[in-house]
Amino acid sequence: MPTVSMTVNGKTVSGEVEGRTLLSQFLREGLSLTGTHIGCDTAQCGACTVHVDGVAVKSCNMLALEADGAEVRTIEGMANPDGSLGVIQAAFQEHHGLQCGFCTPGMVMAAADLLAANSAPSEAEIRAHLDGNICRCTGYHNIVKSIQAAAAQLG
Amino acid sequence: MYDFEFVKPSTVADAVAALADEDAMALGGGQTLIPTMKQRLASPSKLVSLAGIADLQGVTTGGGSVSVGGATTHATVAAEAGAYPALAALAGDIGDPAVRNRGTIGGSVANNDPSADYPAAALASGATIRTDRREIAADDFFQGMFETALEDGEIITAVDFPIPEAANYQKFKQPASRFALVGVMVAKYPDGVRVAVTGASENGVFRWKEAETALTKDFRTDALMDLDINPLNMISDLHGTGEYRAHLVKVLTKRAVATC
Amino acid sequence: MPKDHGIGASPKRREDVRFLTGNGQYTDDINIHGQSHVHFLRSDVAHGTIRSIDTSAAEAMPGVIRIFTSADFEGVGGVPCGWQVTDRFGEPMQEPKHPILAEGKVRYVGEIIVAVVAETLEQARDAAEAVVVDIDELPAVIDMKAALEDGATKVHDDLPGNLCFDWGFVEENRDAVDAAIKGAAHVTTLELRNNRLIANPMEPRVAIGDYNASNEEHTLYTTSQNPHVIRLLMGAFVLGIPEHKLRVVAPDVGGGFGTKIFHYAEEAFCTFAAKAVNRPVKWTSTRAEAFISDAHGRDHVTRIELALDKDGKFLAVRTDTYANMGAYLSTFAPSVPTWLHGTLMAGNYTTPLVYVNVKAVFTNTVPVDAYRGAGRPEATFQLERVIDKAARELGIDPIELRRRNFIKPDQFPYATPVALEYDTGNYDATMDKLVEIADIRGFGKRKAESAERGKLRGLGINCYIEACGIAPSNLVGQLGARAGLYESATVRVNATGSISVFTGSHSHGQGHETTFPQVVAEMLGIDESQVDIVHGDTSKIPMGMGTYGSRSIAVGGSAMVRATEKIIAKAKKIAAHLMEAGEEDVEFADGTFTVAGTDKSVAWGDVTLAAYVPHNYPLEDLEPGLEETAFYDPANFTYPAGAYACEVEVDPETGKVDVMSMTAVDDFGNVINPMIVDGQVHGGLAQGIGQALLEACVYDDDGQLLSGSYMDYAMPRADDLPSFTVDHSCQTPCTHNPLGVKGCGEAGAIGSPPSLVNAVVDALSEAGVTHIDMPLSPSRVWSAIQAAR
Amino acid sequence: MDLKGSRTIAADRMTVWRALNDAEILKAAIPGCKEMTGNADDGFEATVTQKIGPVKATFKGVVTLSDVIEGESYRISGEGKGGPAGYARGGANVRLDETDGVTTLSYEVDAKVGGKLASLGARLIDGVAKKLADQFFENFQNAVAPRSDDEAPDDDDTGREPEKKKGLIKKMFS
Repeated sequence: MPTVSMTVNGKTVSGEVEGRTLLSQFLREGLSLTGTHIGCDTAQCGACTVHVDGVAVKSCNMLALEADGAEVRTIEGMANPDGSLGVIQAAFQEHHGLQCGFCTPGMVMAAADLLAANSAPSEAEIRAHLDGNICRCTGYHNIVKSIQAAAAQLG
Repeated sequence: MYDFEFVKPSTVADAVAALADEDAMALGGGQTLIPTMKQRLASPSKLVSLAGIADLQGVTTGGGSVSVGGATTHATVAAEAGAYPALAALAGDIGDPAVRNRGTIGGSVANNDPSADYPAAALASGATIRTDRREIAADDFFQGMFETALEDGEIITAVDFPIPEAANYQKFKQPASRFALVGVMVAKYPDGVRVAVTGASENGVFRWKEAETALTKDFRTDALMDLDINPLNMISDLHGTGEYRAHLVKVLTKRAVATC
Repeated sequence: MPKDHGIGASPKRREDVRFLTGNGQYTDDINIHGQSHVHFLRSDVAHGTIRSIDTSAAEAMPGVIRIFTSADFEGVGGVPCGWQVTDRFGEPMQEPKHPILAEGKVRYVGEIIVAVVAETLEQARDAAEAVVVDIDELPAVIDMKAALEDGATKVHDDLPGNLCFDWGFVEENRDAVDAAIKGAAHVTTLELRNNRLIANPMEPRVAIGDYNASNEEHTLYTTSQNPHVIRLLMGAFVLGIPEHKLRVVAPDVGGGFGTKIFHYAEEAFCTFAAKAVNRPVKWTSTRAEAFISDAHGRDHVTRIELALDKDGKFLAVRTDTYANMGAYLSTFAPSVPTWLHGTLMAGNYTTPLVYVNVKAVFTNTVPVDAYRGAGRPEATFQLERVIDKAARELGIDPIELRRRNFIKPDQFPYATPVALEYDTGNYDATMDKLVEIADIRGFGKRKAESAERGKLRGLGINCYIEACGIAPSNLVGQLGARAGLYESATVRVNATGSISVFTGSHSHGQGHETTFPQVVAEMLGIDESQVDIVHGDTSKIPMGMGTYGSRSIAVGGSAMVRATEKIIAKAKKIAAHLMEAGEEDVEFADGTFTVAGTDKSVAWGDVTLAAYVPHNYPLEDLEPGLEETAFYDPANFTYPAGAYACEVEVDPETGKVDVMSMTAVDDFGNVINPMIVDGQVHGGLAQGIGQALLEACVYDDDGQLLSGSYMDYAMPRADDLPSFTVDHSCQTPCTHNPLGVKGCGEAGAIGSPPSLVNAVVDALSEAGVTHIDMPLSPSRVWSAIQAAR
Repeated sequence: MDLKGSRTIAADRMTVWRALNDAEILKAAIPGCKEMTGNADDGFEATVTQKIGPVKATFKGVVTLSDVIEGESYRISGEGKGGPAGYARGGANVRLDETDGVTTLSYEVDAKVGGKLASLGARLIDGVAKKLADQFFENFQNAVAPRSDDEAPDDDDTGREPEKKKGLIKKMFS
């Protein structure tokens, strides 16, 4: 079986995978990083969103072997080094930007992707950027608020 | 998914060689192919990733055209095709941000999904599709729903878009998939106007020639007033009838002209 | 100044930390050593006779452990239905067997025919492709009215026809309602469809069965809203496992919305198969599978008539509804179009006569059951749409017409003609608030602004009332419920004064782990951080009926109050002993026990320690320990009500509808955590807007599900929705539960569809459009405009 | 999906009829047919591979001829199972009329798909079915009596003509 190695949340990891092993499977099953969730099979819900080489991708729609040598960041890598919530995570808690929590990792990763490129997004820009992330609980109202608050704090 | 062999060559020649196997398929960004394979609706024995070929990457501008490498992502085109703003805007509204970070122009054009955006851009721009073995005019390239002039194992190396005087793409999104329910690209060149329509026809992307003639004579929305498009071969599905799509073609063409 | 703790405060949710860091534990995150995987081979035809199943080639495939067909389930019960409806002639509903794996026939696309258990999921899928199933296809029964015609193909050969029941309510009023309609000055009639929906919680269903042969214990990990109900139904009716040998665990659950209430065949299969193969058996639904195996929602076809006198007073309502049951009766399916629907047809109004007829129909489609609101959105939609149509026909302002018919504050408690007794409400107050915060008076200006941009703006309003916390058990038992509808709570005070509360109200997004401690901590005057909530595991919690129907705080919360009251009563006895005072003289406030009129006091922690270290303790009168359990069975439903307004812009060229604003004014009675209540309303609004604008579960004539993925089933996305305006400052506390709460989980989904449709009809009224069926997709709106021209 | 159409074939009716019952010609005409065994009376067993965009599915099933009125009309129908893809079935009521040695073949086509093909491919079903029906009769016509290029119909409004690939098909069959 082919071997894949990559950096995940700052740690070098490697493992044997099949050609068909998805990045999401490698993270969840190979590395037990179960914060990355699988909510659909047509790459629409975005619960599996992670960052690969600094940009958001849907990890259920990418082969593990395609990420060979890449820098991967997952929800497990978003907290501060001391374990406290990062700015975006804290904003989601402060503004009740999550309910059941299942879409949340993908939402946080999508929000981080947006704020890295646009430090002061408008409400419309936030909503547009969340096009590929479905939440069934919040109606997005508080997710938008959370991202606005995080943007304000990150400046 | 069925299992397969994965290879990631670094040159076009190696990729072409790898694709010589009967059941090998090229993998661009995989945004269509991987979901299809997950449903077990495709079973290639080998996937040849084009992501490692430096020659297929990037956007270059010069000589009155924008040239996009076959493995360039939509996000890169959106960011770097500023010389052709309508093309950059179109690329920046394909799928969603995460999809745009993976999906490639070569994958989209080669797939020729009847609701995809890039085929409309290529056809309306009179683009040239360059492959590992030849150059194909967009008019000859798109041959019906999911059908192109590509031969087995042929790789799109670049798509060259002549920069128009003015252009605009109007997409009316299907509410679920966010693909184009109908999309219309209008591009005005010194020698005439080209209008390409995606999402509407069962035969895939097409040029609305009557509109082109009318707009070449008079580049105003009023020029389209008396034109109508035949709904006969339009897609009819749970999101809209053929009549509705035909109607949208005209509405969006007008809006594209008005926005140019 | 808002409170910073206790009831009425909005502390940050404590469950969020694990969800935000990827440390939640959802069922699919659980992997048990040695587990096997099951893949279900599901029918791809809607109706047919199974001629043969050949598993021989598949058995020989790599990794296959065992292949199951219905033959392996002889002696095993079917999936039970938890509610029996009696028809209008006094006969019980038709109740077909609902097998775990298809027996002899398949009846919908998605029904399980064969289950392949293998070492890996891909091996199971590979082997399933080698199973040969020969099905003699039969015509599919899809349309409900066609299903009831003479000679229609029968979904169930052993039943007389496709009619599950013909329900009349209130049957005695039938003639009087007919007469009132006949004699009325004005009758408004509306035919409509309440579109079929798929709940689509973002977490697909998962089941893991595990069996411990040494002590004969079964464990099922499942994505359930009510693990105890699953234990009861599956243990007692399907597999015959006694409760003490069956543990059901529902860990973090990624949304439910009703569809995770029900007991599903996959749960029973994994539990059964784990013993049969002596390995844990895991099943994780794909989204494609979810579309054809999760119970669907709604799907009513209705004709409603509203009779009014010359002044616009409602005289009578008559409604005829066809309700789709799908191919089998899901757990609570029969209750949805009947008791959860017919009883709400009086709405917020004094209509004296109501008659509801419901014909429940079997079709070759996925079973239909409760989805957020369950019956109440269907009732509200038809009533509030027909009222709006009547207002238009009579030229009366739709707000004014509603006000003329409101039950007034001095009329409560109010007995409706459809068997409910509303305890409290103030519908004029919520309407006043709506008019104010939705700036109804400023609509004309906004409409003119929209017109300048070529858009048609519309304003729609509606009221709603719902009945939450279905109760009491002895009443619902008479109505056909086969389970009680109480809730339990155990409050375990530890020696140092910290508390674990064990509740049967499972939390899957509602924030119980935050809200419930607010209640207990407030009652005890201690810090909320001292209280933890335990839920979702039948081995820990005495009994529970679960979370649905906006019942958690009203029923589960009340059980917790009762248990906490018992704790206080016992603690007072201990405190009295410690302070050498009479029990009747002990007062308890802010975590301190005092003797009235003295400076004697003892702290909470001293009392709790004494309970567990009973050195100075009245052992002759009182047991040590401080743990109390209460079962709370409500005296009545609760009746949240509200008034909603929606403004839309319609693009007349494309038919696209943009929701410009959605305002929800709700009376939930007392509110424990305003932040969470707001969030619940937001989510409900999004689902209501989704139903009204986007979502449609579509079958073709052959019973193929055409909207089988997110490519065709339109889920609301962030850019489909506006920011919402919500308000719950109008509060008429519930009179019969100790917290005065009413429930807020479903309101948004119930209240928003009619206002949105009313708004679009308003926008298009000048074009002559009077009704469009949901969802108001661009093509439908455009077609309606064309048709009206 | 229901589709009506007709083809004019430069051959007499019985020649066309025999072709309609000829296993080799049917096999050549059915788009993507890899294998076909059996006969007109008892029916055929067929394996058909279809590639629609990224989707590639192999269907195993039967092709039957029914409602046969010798020399005049019949119904040809096919039904295949495509494993995880679901199933596809389609049929055509075919009728022959001859004038002056030229036969008009009229047809009415119906098609259904089930399983994932239906639930994931709703927007494509009609278009694909039309295309395949068109290809079948195009292939059939070319196999019996190839047309000359100037007989090609005009482009329709959508700018794409179904006959576009005729050159290729002619190469295969002539």
